[in-house]
Amino acid sequence: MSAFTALVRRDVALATRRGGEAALTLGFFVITIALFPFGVGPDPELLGRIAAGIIWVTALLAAIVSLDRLFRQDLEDGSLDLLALSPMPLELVVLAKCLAHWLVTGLPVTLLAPVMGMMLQLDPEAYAPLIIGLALGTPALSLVGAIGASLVLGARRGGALIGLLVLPLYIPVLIFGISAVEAALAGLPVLPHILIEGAVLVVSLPLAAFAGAGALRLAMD
Amino acid sequence: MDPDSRNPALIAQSLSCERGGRHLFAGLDFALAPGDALVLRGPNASGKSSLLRVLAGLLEPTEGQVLWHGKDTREDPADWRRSLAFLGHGTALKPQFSVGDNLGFWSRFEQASRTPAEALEAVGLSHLADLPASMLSAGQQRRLALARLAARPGGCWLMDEPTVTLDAASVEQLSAMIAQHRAEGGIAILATHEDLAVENAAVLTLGVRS
Amino acid sequence: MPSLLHSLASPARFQRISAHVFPWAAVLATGLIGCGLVWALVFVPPDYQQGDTVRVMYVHVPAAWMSMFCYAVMAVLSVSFLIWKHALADLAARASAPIGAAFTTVALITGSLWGKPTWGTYWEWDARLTSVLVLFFLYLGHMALSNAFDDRERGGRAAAILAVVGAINLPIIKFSVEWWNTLHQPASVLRMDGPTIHSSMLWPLLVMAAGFTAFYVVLLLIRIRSELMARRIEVLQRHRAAEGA
Amino acid sequence: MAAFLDMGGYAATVWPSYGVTAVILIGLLVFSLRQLAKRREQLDALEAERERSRNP
Repeated sequence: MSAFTALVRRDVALATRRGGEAALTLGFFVITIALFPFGVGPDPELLGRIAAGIIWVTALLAAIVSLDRLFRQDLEDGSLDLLALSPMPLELVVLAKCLAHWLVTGLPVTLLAPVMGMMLQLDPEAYAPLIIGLALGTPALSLVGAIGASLVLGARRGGALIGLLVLPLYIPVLIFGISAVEAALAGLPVLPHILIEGAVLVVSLPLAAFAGAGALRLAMD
Repeated sequence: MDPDSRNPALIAQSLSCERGGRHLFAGLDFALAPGDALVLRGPNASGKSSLLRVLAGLLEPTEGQVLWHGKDTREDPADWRRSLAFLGHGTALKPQFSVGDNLGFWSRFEQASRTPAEALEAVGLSHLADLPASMLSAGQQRRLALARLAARPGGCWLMDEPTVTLDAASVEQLSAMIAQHRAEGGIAILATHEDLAVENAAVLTLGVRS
Repeated sequence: MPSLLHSLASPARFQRISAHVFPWAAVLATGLIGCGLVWALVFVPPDYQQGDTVRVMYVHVPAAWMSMFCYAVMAVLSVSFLIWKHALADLAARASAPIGAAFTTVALITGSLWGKPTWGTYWEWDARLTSVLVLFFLYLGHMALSNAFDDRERGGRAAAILAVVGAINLPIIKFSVEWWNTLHQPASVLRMDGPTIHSSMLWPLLVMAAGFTAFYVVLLLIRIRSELMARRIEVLQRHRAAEGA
Repeated sequence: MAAFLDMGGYAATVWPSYGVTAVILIGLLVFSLRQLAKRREQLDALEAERERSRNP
């Protein structure tokens, strides 16, 4: 397992260096959310009603913008060949890279969500389901996103394609994340929604591992 | 030199490769025992890189198989991958990391038996260990990539144009490195245009297309 | 040379089968759709609730069925291509995607036109419409990915992986959209599937659906032939480039 | 006939639906056939070129 942790640590270190992905993605997340009050007006009641939706949709977009470089650099500098030739299965390489991607994008987004919620006048009832939902949903975003990122390797206009491929597949993650918040606001039980969000994460684990590894093998061929 | 009499470790059997509807090579057979070296020669696009990638297991051969200590490297790749060190066109370096960190990652990831410090010593880069890799010249970056192989003695080195961008002194250093690797029972297979001094190496010339 | 023969074997068989099937499919498609059109537009009585708008059903519903059928075919072809590396499966999957996208577009537009008199709006975020919209996006992604590579075969293989991932996701997407829709309780619910459908309406619908299926086969055969030629063109162009070098 | 065209007052719903269906499906058919013809032409030219280069 030490090869796995070595890879996760390298990718996190790369993303958190000066000019790395992590800060840029978080900046994108915060700025995009700050645009909404300009777009729909500063009315606290309106903002409060759509706050959870804004945060979730922006979290989806933040996951997308950082995906293009998930495998591309490793492909271009030859690292991917070496990752594929290690005794560790390529499926685990994909999962390690997804974990690193989540640690530098999904996790900070989840941690920042309460602050953003406060700025958008989110209902106090909604904080817990929003954050738990994000904690379960954002890893699924990294995993499903990795499938898209690996499929477009070597494609023309790869970066622009990722969004088209991945966003439709993100819809369930978004829906169950939001429905947890809606249930809390309506005074209904939240747990079923959270459990389904967890199930989506569980399904996306093997899906990303196998589809991602298959697409990477294709890209190196 | 009759490799079969010395218990070959790596055997290629009737390897064929086809890329984009074009036959690169067909029916290649060779066997290499510990300490052997094989030099691949041939013009550009003759399939040297593809052969190395087929041997490594990155590319599927159209026909044939590669055996490592009697095991098919496609069906049972674990032993082969533990013994294999691959140097492709890319240097697999991250410019943001220091020289030492770059090598350190690959050493941990590939579970190298030599320490990064020893490997840097072998390619003469010890004094630059704390510099960012982006500051290195192309030749120095290539040497750093070679240090990754130096950290993993004893197995099989697959090297694609290892001398590219190297100066004369570094080429000599590489010759010595390969010689030592072979003396320790390693196998080296390299594709190269130039005349890198590799003593007693078998030569395979590709590029005679049918 | 043997590998060249091998690669020609299945396309040659396809050409033979296609030559037999194509005329039948063409005749069936023309006959059934012609028949269905007259039946649906002239002989079917207006619905007691929806009046003549119900006639939209005879193009909308078969198109919606075909949009899902096409994706299912693509997914099966992609799986067989990924597992057994059957080259023709790849071509057929690529050839299917634009047809599926066309049927999906028809379903969306006719659904929207039908929505105006029944729901009072062109677009309702109804569970069905929404999941068909997502299906449309999946088709777009598949087409974009399969054409995004300089090497056609690379594009085909990437698109095959995407088609399988999409197929695994489709039930989850459909379920989630329905869940989301019930959670939000749409304002106007006048379901077209309310009363069980009368046989005077069912028969022309089935005739139309059969006609659409035959039309799908016609289009598919044309497009597979076209894909085969495109592949052959690429091989010949590569040869010429290699000889020129 | 006028009553038929009027579609019980829903002409604006029924006829565009059938029209759009026809345009899209026949459009794809025509597009596919033209693409096929174009590729056949290109393929014939390439094959002829190959024949010429083989037996000059």
